[in-house]
Amino acid sequence: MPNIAMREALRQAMVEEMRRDPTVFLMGEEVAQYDGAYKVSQGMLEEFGPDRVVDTPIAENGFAGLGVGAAMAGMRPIIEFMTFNFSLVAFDQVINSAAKVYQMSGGQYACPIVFRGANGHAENLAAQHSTSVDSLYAHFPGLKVVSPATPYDAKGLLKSAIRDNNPVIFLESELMYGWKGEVPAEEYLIPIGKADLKRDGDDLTLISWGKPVHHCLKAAEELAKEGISAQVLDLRSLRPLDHDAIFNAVAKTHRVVVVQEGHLFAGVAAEISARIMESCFDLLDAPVVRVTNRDVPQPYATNLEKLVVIDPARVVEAAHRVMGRA
Amino acid sequence: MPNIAMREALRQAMVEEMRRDPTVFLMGEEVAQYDGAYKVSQGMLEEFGPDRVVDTPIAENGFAGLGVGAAMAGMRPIIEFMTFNFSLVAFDQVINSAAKVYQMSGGQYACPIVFRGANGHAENLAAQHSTSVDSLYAHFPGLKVVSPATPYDAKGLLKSAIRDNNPVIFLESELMYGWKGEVPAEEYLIPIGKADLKRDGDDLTLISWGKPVHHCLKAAEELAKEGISAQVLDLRSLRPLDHDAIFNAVAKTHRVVVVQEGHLFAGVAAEISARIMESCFDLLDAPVVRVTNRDVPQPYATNLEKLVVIDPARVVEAAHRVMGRA
Amino acid sequence: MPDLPVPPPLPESPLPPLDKAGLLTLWEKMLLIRRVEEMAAKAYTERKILGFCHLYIGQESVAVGAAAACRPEDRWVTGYREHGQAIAKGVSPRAMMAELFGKATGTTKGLGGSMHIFDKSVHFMGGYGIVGAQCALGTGVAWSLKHLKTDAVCLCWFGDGAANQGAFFEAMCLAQLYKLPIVFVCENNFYAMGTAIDRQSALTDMSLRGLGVGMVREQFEGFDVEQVRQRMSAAIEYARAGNGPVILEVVTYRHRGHSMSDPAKYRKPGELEEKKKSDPVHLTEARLRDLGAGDAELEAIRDRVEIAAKDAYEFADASPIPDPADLYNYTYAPSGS
Amino acid sequence: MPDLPVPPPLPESPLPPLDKAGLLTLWEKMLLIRRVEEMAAKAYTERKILGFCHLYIGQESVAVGAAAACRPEDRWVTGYREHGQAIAKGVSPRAMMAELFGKATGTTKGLGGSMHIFDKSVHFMGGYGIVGAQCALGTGVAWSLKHLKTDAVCLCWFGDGAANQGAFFEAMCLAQLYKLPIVFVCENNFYAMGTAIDRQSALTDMSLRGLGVGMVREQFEGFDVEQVRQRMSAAIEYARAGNGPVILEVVTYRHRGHSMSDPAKYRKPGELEEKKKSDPVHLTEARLRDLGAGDAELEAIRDRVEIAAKDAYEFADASPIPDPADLYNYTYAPSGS
Ligand SMILES: Cc1ncc(C[n+]2csc(CCOP(=O)(O)OP(=O)(O)O)c2C)c(N)n1
Ligand SMILES: Cc1ncc(C[n+]2csc(CCOP(=O)(O)OP(=O)(O)O)c2C)c(N)n1
Ligand SMILES: [Mg+2]
Ligand SMILES: [Mg+2]
Repeated sequence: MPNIAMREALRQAMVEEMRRDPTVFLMGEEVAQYDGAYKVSQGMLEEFGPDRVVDTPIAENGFAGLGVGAAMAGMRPIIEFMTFNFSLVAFDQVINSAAKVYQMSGGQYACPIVFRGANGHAENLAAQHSTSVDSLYAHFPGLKVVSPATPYDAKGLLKSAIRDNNPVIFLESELMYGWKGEVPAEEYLIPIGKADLKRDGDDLTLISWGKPVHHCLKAAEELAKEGISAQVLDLRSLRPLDHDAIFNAVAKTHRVVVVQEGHLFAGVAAEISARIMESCFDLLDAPVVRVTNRDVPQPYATNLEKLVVIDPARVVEAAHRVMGRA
Repeated sequence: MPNIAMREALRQAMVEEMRRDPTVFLMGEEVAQYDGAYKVSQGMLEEFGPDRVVDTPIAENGFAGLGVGAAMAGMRPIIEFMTFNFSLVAFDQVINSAAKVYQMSGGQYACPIVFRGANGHAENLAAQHSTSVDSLYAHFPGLKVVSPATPYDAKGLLKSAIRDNNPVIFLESELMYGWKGEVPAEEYLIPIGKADLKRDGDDLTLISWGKPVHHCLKAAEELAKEGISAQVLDLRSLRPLDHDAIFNAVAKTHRVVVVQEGHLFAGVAAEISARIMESCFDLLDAPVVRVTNRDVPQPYATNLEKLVVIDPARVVEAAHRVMGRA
Repeated sequence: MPDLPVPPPLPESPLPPLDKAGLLTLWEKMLLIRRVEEMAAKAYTERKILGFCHLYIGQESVAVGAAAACRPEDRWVTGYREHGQAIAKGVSPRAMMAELFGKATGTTKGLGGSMHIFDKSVHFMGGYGIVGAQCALGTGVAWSLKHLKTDAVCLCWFGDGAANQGAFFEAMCLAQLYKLPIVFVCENNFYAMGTAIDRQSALTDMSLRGLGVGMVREQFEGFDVEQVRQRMSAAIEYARAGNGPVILEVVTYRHRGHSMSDPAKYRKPGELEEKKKSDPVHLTEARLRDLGAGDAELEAIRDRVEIAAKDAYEFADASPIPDPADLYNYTYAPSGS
Repeated sequence: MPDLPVPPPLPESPLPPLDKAGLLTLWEKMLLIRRVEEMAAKAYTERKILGFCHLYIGQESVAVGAAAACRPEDRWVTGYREHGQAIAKGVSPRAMMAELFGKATGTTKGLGGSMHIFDKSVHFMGGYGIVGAQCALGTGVAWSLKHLKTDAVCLCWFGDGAANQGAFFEAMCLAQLYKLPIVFVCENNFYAMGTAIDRQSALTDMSLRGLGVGMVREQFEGFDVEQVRQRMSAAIEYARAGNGPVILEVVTYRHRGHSMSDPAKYRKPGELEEKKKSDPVHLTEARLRDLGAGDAELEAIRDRVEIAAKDAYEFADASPIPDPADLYNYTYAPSGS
């Protein structure tokens, strides 16, 4: 299987869907002539022309709303937020238009749109460029929220997202665009709403999605050295959430750590934790523990930033806690 | 003690603080000539004049940002969102400016501002006018989030919020503006970050804040008739959260229902639930149960709306579940 | 005064003026809107309609004149004060009234209510409650109309108050940059809730906002339905021809409060009475009489309208409430493939 | 062309032209900014500066000319391309460089980094990263300046790309309605990241945005620092006198990429070389020579600047990293009372 970077997997997904369906188009800042701020859309302008790969002014609320209107009127926009930090100026259009118009119109107007871009922190970008938006969007019925951890998942999920008849928030990561993974040459889709067991294990389950799945895999390796067998469940989709996969994991290992980038308070990790308590209380041998960023705005300096963000060591430490070893 | 409506309590708080501190001003849509869309600022224009009670155009992002800049430059704005639904167009200024500027400036510029207005659903206002924003704001370090349930709490907390040197999100409710309660004639403050036990009890704790505290009190009465002694813990502040009060409640009753308006997924109720598991796991006799709105955009028709929102009966039903009687 | 790069004026309308028959049709539409809304006001006081209810009474000529300038396939996107626009565009008064009553037979099955009227069959694309947000949506509709290679135009409606929202400005920037087939129609009814236009904006002709992005603009009075039809047509055909967007400000006036709960105490004394002299329904009636319309002819129409309005009310009243089982069926669209 | 209600032109500047000594001071400032940023560029390639780093090289005349037109108590609010503005306003190159290095001695103790320079002692109110958002903040600063009855003015800086953001438009609406003492300064450096101005806006003189709200406006070239000083002063004193806001577009050019990671391949061939002919540092040097400045005089300044820039680098390099214990001290301001 070809070994390709995340950005290339995303590009393949968009290109394949745009070839397949002439109503699909990509719009955002710097997506066309510049090939994308992170080069995700490299070469797409050349293939599809400026009507389908569209540079915008810096007007996120405007072009997010434009995307919603275009979706209602028969096209399938992929709206790129250069990063999801900037989606906060477009928050109203995502929440009040995209997520609600199918319901408000009594099912007359669907809104098949994908909002995608880099989510969460990268490196040394400080407070305004490091926000994780997972919980903000997953909170709302009417949206689907997807967060792939590998190029394989990214491609299959993005293709499904583009074909979905609902607004899908597709969370990428600046740090991951260069990460490589195997992606088959043949076409495939990955269904939205299905988790994936990235590593099997018996003693505890590390639940995560997106970038920190890799922290979990590293932590699981560390733990294995100590004789602790950790499995890693990659949720892949946050909304809909794969409840069965979570339940099965708890039923098997009885101990869980949820690892989430971004702020703790009312984050997605809290949701997972609360659900596990609600539906698997008697299966738990220890309280579910969350690993998230520290509760401060992101600082710029490297030494401070390292204290704030999650890393494999913090996952290992949390695992020790649920294993009763700390 | 005088028995006054919530809107009057809020007005008293603003008026007293504006008399006390000439840098405090109130700004928002219809707050001046119209006396406020919900008459919260009745008469204030007359007393303080148009420089301190300020009508705005419909430009929430603009005047929220104006408030932040004014706060940095030495004043203490109270920014009214006619309802917090409309704060979603100002989301960026609240999150990226208000919540972060103290940190980004290395402590040079504080941001003493209050954003207040009606939160959550009222009646028959459908999808775009019924959003509960609690979890969206409480997610972010840098903000404080307050949600009073009574006129007494509203007045004391709003006064504290206005004096606080940080941005405070102050969540009111359209349905509660007319609700009455006793408010002393003498000045008092209620500290932000302290919960209040609104009813004592032994068998289980109903945890809530804002409007649904009253559902909890009604539910507790119902439960009392069945011989179940429920206590009602009103959090009053979501950020900072009164962890000790929650811990003590769990330690006493070992059974908890968290009652929250708005959407379930990654809501504040999830946070409370997850925290209780993390720090009081061994004290729990039953899993914490959440009562929230159904997971759909708010419908207009009364019969559907009633199915979506929470009510005392659903709290009672949840209480039965944690008591093992359902 | 240095020479400024201001956009060219809007050309003349391509439409010949209406004859009596044509004008009678528009008058009937205006009257129908008026009577249906008066019925709605009654139903509101009976608590059959709940929540917010924003009436269009006094502004009927704007929507009806615009509809007369549109093709059926043109799309409309608007705000929450949309009953009149909905009927003008062809939404059935029955379905609309049933929606206001929160009934299963309503335009959106009781889910949306007064602020969210949608009817795909006549390309009435809603009814939105966040002031100004619809401007961005309309721009997107126009995007698809252009790129799906249709001939249709999007009419995007908003109020004078909305002309302060970032969404509106960003929409103008985008529409102008991409030369989209959209006409932005600002109905200046003098108030944004209780705030008079000169208290909420330094410039009170909101079509001038277009100067900031180089958009062709015009302001005109909207009390005369024929005048509206003419100028709307000029704008719509300009956009249809691929010249790019237009922004119009139509000066009008709302006779009622902002919503049913607003007593509208902020008006100057005598203002409403003065404005009622240019009540569009009466103006057109007078014009029709000038054109030779007689009592019998007008009465017949009045009766027809009365029956239709009552019928809408009764239909709504008799309709069933939504099936609770349906509640979960409209959060997500089914996804095939 | 019908008569349009356009705002009056900006009056003449109240300032007499600078003499040689005055101009030498501005030249030194420009040179200092240039050299400090060149040091920063070097430090970036050494990975001593991380994250985003947006250089101001080529635009120095704008900030320095503006500072020369300001009083010390005037407030500045700006975006992330603010190193030059910070130094022009009086921020110490040492503290700024230390901030870029993420050091405890930095302007914001290593918390903010390149995009978030703040220095309250010289009323430099930041450095924001969300394009356009600072326009609303500046409006608020101006609100307080007015209502606290100061004489100060707020200068609010943003780029040509930012002139599409709703926050900017709403800020203009509010500033104009409330007649606030603010000057909106749009630095048109021809690009928003990789997007040339004519590819992101139908109107490419962003001061024309002001027409949409009735704001006094002017566009001028910003390569000549004296010209900037004159026109800025006209705008600032207009605002200071209580006449309300002004919007300026200053035409300039950035010599480097958008940020350190941008190779700027989107320029037309020869464009950069052509634009470098109006490099403000060189232009002013030529002007100084015309005014009689000699080699020795200029070299002495150059040496001083060189020492200051190196000193900033060395100070930053030698400074300690932030104390981890401090991490939790800046999320909330302490609340007395
Ligand atoms: C973003 C937002 N802010 C505030 C409101 C509350 N609100 C509803 S209508 C309205 C006034 C709008 O006035 P205008 O645009 O002139 O339209 P009109 O009601 O006169 O038709 C306001 C403030 C809202 N719905 N959305
Ligand atoms: C709201 C928002 N959208 C996008 C970005 C990413 N971004 C940072 S700078 C920039 C270009 C800004 O161009 P301009 O306003 O002309 O300023 P310049 O960089 O030329 O000084 C973009 C798109 C951002 N920071 N904020
Ligand atoms: Mg109006
Ligand atoms: Mg630029």
